[in-house]
Amino acid sequence: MILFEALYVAPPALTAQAPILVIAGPLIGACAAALSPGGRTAWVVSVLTAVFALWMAVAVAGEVAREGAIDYALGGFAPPMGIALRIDALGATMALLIASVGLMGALYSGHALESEVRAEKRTLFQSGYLVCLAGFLGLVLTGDAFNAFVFLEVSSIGTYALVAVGEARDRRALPAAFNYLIFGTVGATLYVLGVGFLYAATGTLNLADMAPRLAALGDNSAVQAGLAFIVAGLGVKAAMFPLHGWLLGAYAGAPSLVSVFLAATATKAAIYLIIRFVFGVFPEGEFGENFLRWILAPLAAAAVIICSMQAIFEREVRRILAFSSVAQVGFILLGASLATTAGLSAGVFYLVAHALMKGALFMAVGAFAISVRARTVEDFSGIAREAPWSAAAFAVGAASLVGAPLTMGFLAKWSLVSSALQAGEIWIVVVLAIGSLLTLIYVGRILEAMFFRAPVRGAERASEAPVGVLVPLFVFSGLSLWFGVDATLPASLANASASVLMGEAP
Amino acid sequence: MSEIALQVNFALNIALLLMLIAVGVAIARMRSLLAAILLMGVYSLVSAVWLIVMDAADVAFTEAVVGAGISTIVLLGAILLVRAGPVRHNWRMTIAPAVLVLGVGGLLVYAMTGLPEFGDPASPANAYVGRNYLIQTPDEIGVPNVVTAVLASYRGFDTLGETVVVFAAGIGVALMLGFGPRSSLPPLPAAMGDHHVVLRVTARLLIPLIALFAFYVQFHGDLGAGGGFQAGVILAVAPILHALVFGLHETIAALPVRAVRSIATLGVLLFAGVGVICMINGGGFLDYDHLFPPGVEAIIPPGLLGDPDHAHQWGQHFGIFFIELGVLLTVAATMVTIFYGFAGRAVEEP
Amino acid sequence: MSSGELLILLALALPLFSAAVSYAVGRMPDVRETLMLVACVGLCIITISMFMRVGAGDAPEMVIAQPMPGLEIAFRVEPLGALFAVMASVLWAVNSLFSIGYMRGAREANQTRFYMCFALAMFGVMGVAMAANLFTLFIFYELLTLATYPLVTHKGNEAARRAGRIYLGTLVGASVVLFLPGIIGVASVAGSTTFTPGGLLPGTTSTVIANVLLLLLVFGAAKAALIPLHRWLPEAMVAPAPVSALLHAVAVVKAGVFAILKISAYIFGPELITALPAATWILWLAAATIVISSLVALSKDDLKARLAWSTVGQLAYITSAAMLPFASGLVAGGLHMVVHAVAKITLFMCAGAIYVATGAVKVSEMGGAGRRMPILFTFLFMASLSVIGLPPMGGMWSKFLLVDASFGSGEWLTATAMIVSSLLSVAYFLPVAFNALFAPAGVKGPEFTRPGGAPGTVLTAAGVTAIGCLGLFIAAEFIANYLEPLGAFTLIEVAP
Amino acid sequence: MSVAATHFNYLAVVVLMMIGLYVLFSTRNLIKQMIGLGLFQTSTALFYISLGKVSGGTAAIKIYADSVEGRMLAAPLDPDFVQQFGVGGVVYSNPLPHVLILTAIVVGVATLSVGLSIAVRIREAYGTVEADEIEAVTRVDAARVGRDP
Repeated sequence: MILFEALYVAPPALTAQAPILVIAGPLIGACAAALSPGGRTAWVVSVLTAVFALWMAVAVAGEVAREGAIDYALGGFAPPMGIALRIDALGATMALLIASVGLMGALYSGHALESEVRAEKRTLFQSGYLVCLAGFLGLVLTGDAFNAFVFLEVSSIGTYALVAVGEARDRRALPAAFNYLIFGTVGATLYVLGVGFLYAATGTLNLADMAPRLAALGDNSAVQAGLAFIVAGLGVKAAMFPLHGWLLGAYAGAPSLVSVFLAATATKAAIYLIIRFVFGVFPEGEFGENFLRWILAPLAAAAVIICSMQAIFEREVRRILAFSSVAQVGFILLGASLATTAGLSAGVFYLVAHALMKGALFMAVGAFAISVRARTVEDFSGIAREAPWSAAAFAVGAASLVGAPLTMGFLAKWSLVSSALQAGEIWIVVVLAIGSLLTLIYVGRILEAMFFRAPVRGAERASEAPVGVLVPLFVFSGLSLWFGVDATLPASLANASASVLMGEAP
Repeated sequence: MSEIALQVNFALNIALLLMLIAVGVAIARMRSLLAAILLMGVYSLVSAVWLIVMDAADVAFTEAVVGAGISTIVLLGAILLVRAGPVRHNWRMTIAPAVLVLGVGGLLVYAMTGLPEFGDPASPANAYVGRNYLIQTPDEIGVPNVVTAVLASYRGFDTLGETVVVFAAGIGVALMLGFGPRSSLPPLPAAMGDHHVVLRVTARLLIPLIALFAFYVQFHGDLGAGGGFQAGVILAVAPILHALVFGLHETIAALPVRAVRSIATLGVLLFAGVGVICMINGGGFLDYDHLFPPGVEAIIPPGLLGDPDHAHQWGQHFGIFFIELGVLLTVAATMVTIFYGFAGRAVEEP
Repeated sequence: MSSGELLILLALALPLFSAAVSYAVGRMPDVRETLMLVACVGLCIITISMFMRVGAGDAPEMVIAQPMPGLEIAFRVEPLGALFAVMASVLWAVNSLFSIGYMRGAREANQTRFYMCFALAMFGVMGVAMAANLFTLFIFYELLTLATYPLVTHKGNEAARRAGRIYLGTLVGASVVLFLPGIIGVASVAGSTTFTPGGLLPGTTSTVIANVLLLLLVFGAAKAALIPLHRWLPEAMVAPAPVSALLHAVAVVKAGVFAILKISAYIFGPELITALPAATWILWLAAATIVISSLVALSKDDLKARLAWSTVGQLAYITSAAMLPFASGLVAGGLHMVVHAVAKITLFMCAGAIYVATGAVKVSEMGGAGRRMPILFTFLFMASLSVIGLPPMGGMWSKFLLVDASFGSGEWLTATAMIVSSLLSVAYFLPVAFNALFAPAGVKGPEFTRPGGAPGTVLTAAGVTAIGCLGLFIAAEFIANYLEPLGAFTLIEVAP
Repeated sequence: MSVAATHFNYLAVVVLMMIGLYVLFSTRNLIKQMIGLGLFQTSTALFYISLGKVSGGTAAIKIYADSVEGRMLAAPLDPDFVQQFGVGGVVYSNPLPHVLILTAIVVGVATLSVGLSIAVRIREAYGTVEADEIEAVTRVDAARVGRDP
């Protein structure tokens, strides 16, 4: 955590309030963006806001690293009466991740929107983007089950429309967005239902307060169903196989900024909440173990195999990446389903790695799309010659996705496999191996087209993306590389998170 | 008075629930979208009545204005725009959903058996935090309506989030419908007969009354049922009525789109701003006890404002007042934005 | 920085530098190729001096990075590695000479990319040779695969791309599904992947797991082309001759068997290998590979295909050597690695020269070609002798040691297979040279398609290595002694 | 009393949820789907409210036990019951679920309006709001995407 010591420059008064400022900052920023006269101003606002959010997130993470978990009582009412934010190592990690992705997205949006969103819509678009950012940050920081629902909706409502705005380039974005809305709302409602059961059983909504009461309660059909509904509801948001139907169209159709942001954060936040409930709130016991072993793990494995297969037979690059996202969620959940510290740590590490690589990939695809309507694998033929830098960044992200050595993806798969071996779950190792192989195939197709094929005859030529796009793009792929050579920071975060979840550390 | 009162209450409860089920089935079977939408309105009204029976006055009020009111308007606007004919129906599409639904239903029933009895005052839900709110509100907040106290103060952060959700919905609708071709319905010609004169005159009378009622609901919120959401929706009805009678262009001329959006934004800013001020004055976010700078004497002596036996903070009262105001602005403005979005959409000729 | 570290860094930097330069000055072929030759010579000097130091008992080592605990990118040069490095760098130099002539002669396209990938491949080879642990070895092993892919698909036509797909598919696939899990398995049972004299695994795990790991690792190293993972090798022959010459006689395939030797010597150690039934299974499979490949080679008329299949067999020799329980097996394997590399590169370069000069690729077309190109075919003849294992060629010693070790450890099957295949190789190699040199008067060989026959550089290169085959006959003992440390730690003595 | 009686409200709510879900999944008409979604959400609200009902309770708005209203409310109840579960001599229903559901209802209308606005745009872009027809068109689109030659 030395890094945080270094980055930790917020004045104490601000640090004390940092947890809420992480959320309130983007909210106020969203208002400012909505009020700003033009798209350019809105963009500046959104970048500044994102910087502020990241700064606060770093302050929070530093605080957590020093003091352990933070509780922040809102309205001055101690939980369970009031709502409290509770930030442990995992929450801090997620906040850092989301805030950084938010910043990268904000930078990227400067140029991306110009080609994808009509001028008069940009201010509102930026505002909506910031609302989503606030929503996801609130989702990972809050310690209150119902408040989590509220933020789930804050992040979703905006997202639906943002996805639909993709119609400007591809009208398929509209049905996709509608589909997303239906799925998402059903998911959220199921979640509320589950929370309702837990509330009925415990009388409280505060997660920390809930856990001991559930443990005291023992086996109760309402609680078990509650878990089922919560996981199912969040599973929809997390694109957990087989509840992932909404994701493909949404990622493929949305404006590239939204794809980048969603791919890197949306499913992750939901996964975080699932992990939080399964390991932090529900008492260990036969029910939980059976659930992990017989439901979560098999579904995750199915996701890895089936969706990777589908990705292989897909034409459009964005859809390939979307399928791959579902498969990768499978990898993460496989790690979590081991229910060991090593497994959870691997899962969290993988989660971060995947956020970075997918951010890079979707951003690169967006960068290509800025100059030329490149959608299918054939369109990508020879694009490496037309836009070498973006192509290089894409290649790095792809390498990390495959798990090539010296990328973060490799270390992620490494720790996943070794944790599975330690747990004696050989079949998981097999699934991982097969999954990696399939990944190799569909990624290989794209890379071969990009680097070893000649451009399509007479097709419009792509040109290199503007610097404003290349910078965040390189940050993403750069991090994938850097953490592949020195993974101290993410590894320590992941380990801390895992030990907190397994109750080995406060 | 005797036990009968309780049994009547319970009987009402059962009867209304059965009515709801009946209406639900009717909606499911209905082919005509228009009928289905109207039935949705009925459903909301019936459930509002049921909510009264369940002692949920505020919720009933909200359900009435939101569920039966604005939702119906939006739905009607939508089917007008999509020109939807009767819903087609094929049998393929019934088996799988039925199975799924039965599965979920089974799980739900299994879960329900684990719940405490209905109405049990000793159930965890009613005995723990819920009860504490009832006990502590007079002391800590000092508003008679505990729901308002919890909504605006104890769980004010939820309400902020909720306000943002509304705000986001406004953004969403604006992004979808706000920028398309506007409808070019000509303002109503004068030679359309006297009943329109009547209509206009009544409207002119009615609109201020609606606004007045809205503000009553708003400021009565901490004494009785009511509050920012209900008031916001009611307030939004005023311009909507104006648009229906005098034509959308008149309304937009009087109440420009951008202004409305700005008002919605200001509502959120006001809400969040209250929170920030509390922080600046040394409290936590939305901690109304610190609404006033340290050193300002802001204690309400017992007896003032109704409550004879507790002293409490002016801060709570003002905090709740301001954030409810923020909610009002955002909700009202957003509802108008949504109306503009749907009503302003050009209905392309078939 | 110690001089050892400096050597290691230079050994890695020079190929990279050469790659960068070839890209930078791609416009000016002459400059490009001069600089490349300079780099080659430099690399030779470095590796040789490293070789000397290791011979003197020193072991240069350095740690580059440690991404995760128990997982570091580190280098440590030991005898086998030093030998491999020298072999690769010298042959790279020779081959560069050859490719200049060949590529210009055959007017190949994309020469800059060609030389660049070549240098990158050498970078990979150096990394593999000096790797201090399995993880590092794996990284450079994969890098080698990726760097050579563009070379295999160099022609860019559909056939080439198909071959490339099989090449990449087999090699990377095996790495992901077998090699990597094996490595991770080693790491999770032993806590690290460092190459340890005497073996890393002994005493850390059960025999069952050790068996599994051995199978994973040996089959994972698909570059060793053990049946059934051999198909990529003949396929890859679509590549231009220099590629086949360097990569499929020296760099790629030898990286495979080198990895297996290292794994046998430093991960399992002779004692554990002896104890493992899996080793015996692999021996049987290797024996099968040896015989089958020789038979297939016999049936091929295309010279390069014949060479490719013979390579498959010769690699299996080395694999079996690694599976033999005796240190002498390791020594013999190391020796055979070098000898076969020199002989095979000669053969490939001759094939290339014939192609450039006459355009002939089939053995049946080469009858009487020796009249026009007596020197070339003499070289071919010498190299054939070495591969067969006849005096006065280096091949003789390595085969002798191999057979001896097999007998010594009671592996009759292996020994027999080796002898049989040697006889078969007589049948498929000698005719090539004989028909070319001593064809009956009626047969007139193919016409020169290129005035003056093969370019001088090509001939020179082939000559150097052909002489090398001869030289190894003398140097064999020196190399065997040099590799002795591999056996020094084992308790089992070679049977008299 | 049997479970059917003591848990009648919950069972009824389950039925309502099932109806909502059925409407949602059994139709391919986007508007009707939104209606089904609305039904489902509302029934969830009813579930929460049922949780918070206290038999013999009243709305959670401060009433003084000695006021007329207070006495009227207390009359039908057993004094010990009031003593045990009342606050200041009056039994109230649980306000917390009410607060949560206020939020949920507003979220519901937000979702509804966004969903419908998207549906309207779909109608404008595809000329229909029947999912089947839309998918048919989408397949055609998918076949057409790509760089213009």
